Amino acid sequence: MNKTLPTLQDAVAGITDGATIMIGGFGGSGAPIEMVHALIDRFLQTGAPKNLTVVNNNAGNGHVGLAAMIEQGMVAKLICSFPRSADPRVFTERYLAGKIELELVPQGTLAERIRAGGAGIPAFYTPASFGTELAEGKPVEEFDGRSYVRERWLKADFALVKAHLGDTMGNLTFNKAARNFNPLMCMAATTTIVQVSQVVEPGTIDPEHVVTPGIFVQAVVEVANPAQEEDLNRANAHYPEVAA
Amino acid sequence: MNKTLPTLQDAVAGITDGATIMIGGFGGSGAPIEMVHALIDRFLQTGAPKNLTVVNNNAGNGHVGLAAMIEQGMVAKLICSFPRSADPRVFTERYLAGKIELELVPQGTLAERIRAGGAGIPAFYTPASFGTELAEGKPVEEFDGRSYVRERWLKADFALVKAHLGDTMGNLTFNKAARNFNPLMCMAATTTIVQVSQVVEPGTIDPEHVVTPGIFVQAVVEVANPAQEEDLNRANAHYPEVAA
Amino acid sequence: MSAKLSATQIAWRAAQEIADDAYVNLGIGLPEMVARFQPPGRQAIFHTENGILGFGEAPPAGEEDWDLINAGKKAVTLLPGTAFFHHADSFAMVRGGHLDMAILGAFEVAENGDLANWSTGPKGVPAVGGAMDLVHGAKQVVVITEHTTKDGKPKLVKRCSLPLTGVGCVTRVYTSLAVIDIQGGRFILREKLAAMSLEELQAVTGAELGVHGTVADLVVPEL
Amino acid sequence: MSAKLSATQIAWRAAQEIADDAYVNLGIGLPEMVARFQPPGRQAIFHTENGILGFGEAPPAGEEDWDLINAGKKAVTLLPGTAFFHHADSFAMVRGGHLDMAILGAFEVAENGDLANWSTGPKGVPAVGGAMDLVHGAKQVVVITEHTTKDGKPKLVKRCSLPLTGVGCVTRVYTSLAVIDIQGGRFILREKLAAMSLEELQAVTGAELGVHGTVADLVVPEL
Repeated sequence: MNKTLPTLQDAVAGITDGATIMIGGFGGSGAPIEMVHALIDRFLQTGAPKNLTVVNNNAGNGHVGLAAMIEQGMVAKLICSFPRSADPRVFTERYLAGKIELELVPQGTLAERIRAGGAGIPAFYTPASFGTELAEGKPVEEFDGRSYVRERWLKADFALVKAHLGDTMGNLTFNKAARNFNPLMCMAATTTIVQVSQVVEPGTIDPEHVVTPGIFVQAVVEVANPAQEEDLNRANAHYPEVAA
Repeated sequence: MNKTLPTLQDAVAGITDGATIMIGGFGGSGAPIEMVHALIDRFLQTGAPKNLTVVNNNAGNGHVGLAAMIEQGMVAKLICSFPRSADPRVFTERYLAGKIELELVPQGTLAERIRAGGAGIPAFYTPASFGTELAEGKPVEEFDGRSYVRERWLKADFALVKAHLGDTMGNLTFNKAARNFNPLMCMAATTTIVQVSQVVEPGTIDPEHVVTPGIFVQAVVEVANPAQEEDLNRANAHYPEVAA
Repeated sequence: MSAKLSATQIAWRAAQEIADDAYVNLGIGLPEMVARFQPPGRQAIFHTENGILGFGEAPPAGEEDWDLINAGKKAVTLLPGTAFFHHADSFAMVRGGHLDMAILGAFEVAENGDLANWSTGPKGVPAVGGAMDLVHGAKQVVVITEHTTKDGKPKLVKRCSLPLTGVGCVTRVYTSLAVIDIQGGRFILREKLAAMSLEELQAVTGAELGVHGTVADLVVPEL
Repeated sequence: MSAKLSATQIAWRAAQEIADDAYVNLGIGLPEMVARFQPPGRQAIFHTENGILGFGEAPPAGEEDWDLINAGKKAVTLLPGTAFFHHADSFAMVRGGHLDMAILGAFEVAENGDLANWSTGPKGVPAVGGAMDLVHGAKQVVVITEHTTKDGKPKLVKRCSLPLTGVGCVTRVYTSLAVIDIQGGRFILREKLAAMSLEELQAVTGAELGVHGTVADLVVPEL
């Protein structure tokens, strides 16, 4: 078994127009920026993929990563909890102009919906959003005297995930709080593609320390020294690069 | 912060008559035998606790651990998935005599109900048991053309759990497949009491390798060389010891 | 070859259908045996409900680690790439459709795909384990079983008489006499022992055996 | 002392109520400041939605690790006993009632405990984050806020006019002028600035301030 792919181009080659894509990360931490940029490259060269639905906690920051994808017009709909950041202008402008759809989901509900998608739980009840406008149209039920809102699972065609170590069987570890949504998204997508800082042989990761078992991963690609979105934004980077 | 207790007697001192107790383990692996035996000691000395509801995957094996608790008549009801073992006679005889109540739950549903209890999810839908007698009386609903059964969370007053390392803040690791239900039960009980093979200082366990964060743990007690139920049963052990 | 396959031979036959790199859960008992008979060059990754993916075969007697066991509580070993996880993650793999195949035993299998394998009725102690989750989770649910009960009654039936494990979940059955698919609510015979006529096989089967195209000989080595 | 507490002073006051060893989530912005002002000898364990329990304060500028951040995307540090976990486990801690306290900001708090802190209405971009989970999970939900808006309107009101974050969830409010409990659908005044009369405070509060027993002086150091 060898799930590794040689290049980022190979990793994103199968993503189709209209797909639902989960993109890992919380802000920049755990965001697979290089893979997202490879997807932008493909779009600029071929016009595909476009009309995407993206699931992410946020809506991008500055002009790199997810923000750059939105800026290129690849994203038709965003499912997220917090479309604000230090520099959210790319999303904000398109949203206020009616050019991108937003489904706002409380953060814990977003995480649980993704886990439910991965765990074969089609619906669950949560107290979050009860009595608020984010619960409008959703079934409500009382259990033990408290009211709860019913939420549906969330699945995706693809998950683009950033991990730390990945072995050739797809077993993964993550770096600190860059874990966040990444292990959940691995579970919830038909095809999970992971950029790792280092590909290692099976057995290198202690079986006790595997965070995402390989069964949830379809492809692994090495990006040896991944950029941090925060550093790119502090340097006022744009993707693709713009003339100064 | 120091959650350690000096003795097993201290660890089980607060468990009350009629309590619901989750006991970790899958068969003998991960079963907190020494803590269960301390609870039996207390019952033999004081007559309490009795009339307990126990949640465990199984129903004990031989005459040690959970089987010994059942043999002493401490358990009024068992919630489990698989009340069979190499030597299930203690449970079987009491069950067939109508002396112990059984709630049989599919294993994945049992795990998910416990996780739901810990995660504040009062109910969820699962395909497991649909169309079977274990779904009788439970709400059924169709999602995306498939039928699912609604299941409720499972919580407990106490969880008795076995871990490998535990720091004084309650952060835990487990040993191999002895992990099983233990991390879930830590989440789902009001009071989680953990026997660990070794108590260590905070910082000893790499934050990346913590399986159960301390927030889910109320008390930690060291049992340096815990017995394996399988070894005890191969030696035909009884608890308390019986004259040969 | 004797008049029917041994349990070991049934396990061997089922093992030939497991793809290389497939994620597979083997039920307690007879299905556990399947792991031994993977064809050369193929290596499935075995899952056990109690929280291991990618374990290896049993250790020599005396070298067991009782914290390293399978769902049948038998000792197993580590392989490179093994992972441990808790029960909720384990059943997320099952229920979430991540397993390619589950191989289960059966009391009865019906032509509509219903499976009964957990309870012989109100007498005795019921025990379900993970079977009700496995039948709804794995991409392919396969049964291996004797073709008939010890007293000669069909285990492949029109409708199950015993309490169900799952509804319409089984797609293939490997028995001591035949290999049978379940399609469109019918048994479709794929392979049978050469020494047995279709009529003889039908006589010990509780529902009609359809035939689509050729029926191959069920050929299994002596084991 | 000036006519009202500074944001820092509100944070200081709230910090005095955090018990030693308490598990606490601090909302983005002003609540994050609370961590600095724990009384000597007390050490709460701070939780952040993005998967850290037990982190320490900000590192010096230039020493940030951008994979070690809090929910406000600010860099934090490790302490002995820190643990990392994924978002579903993080919100299991929140929703499952494992946190002792959540400290949140507010646009409006109503006397029935309703909180509005995520949306100022249909204009602009809505952003909710983890607030709707936190208000239903933590054992105690506390708000820290200016007593009035920038243009002098009450933030403590009879009923919220802005979209709700949660229904009947807030039990205590620390403002720039007072400390107020919410009990039985009413504001109960516990502390107020000594320089302010009850009538003056009532005049800038949008619902009746009940008094049970004595009202203490709200005393906060210069910071």
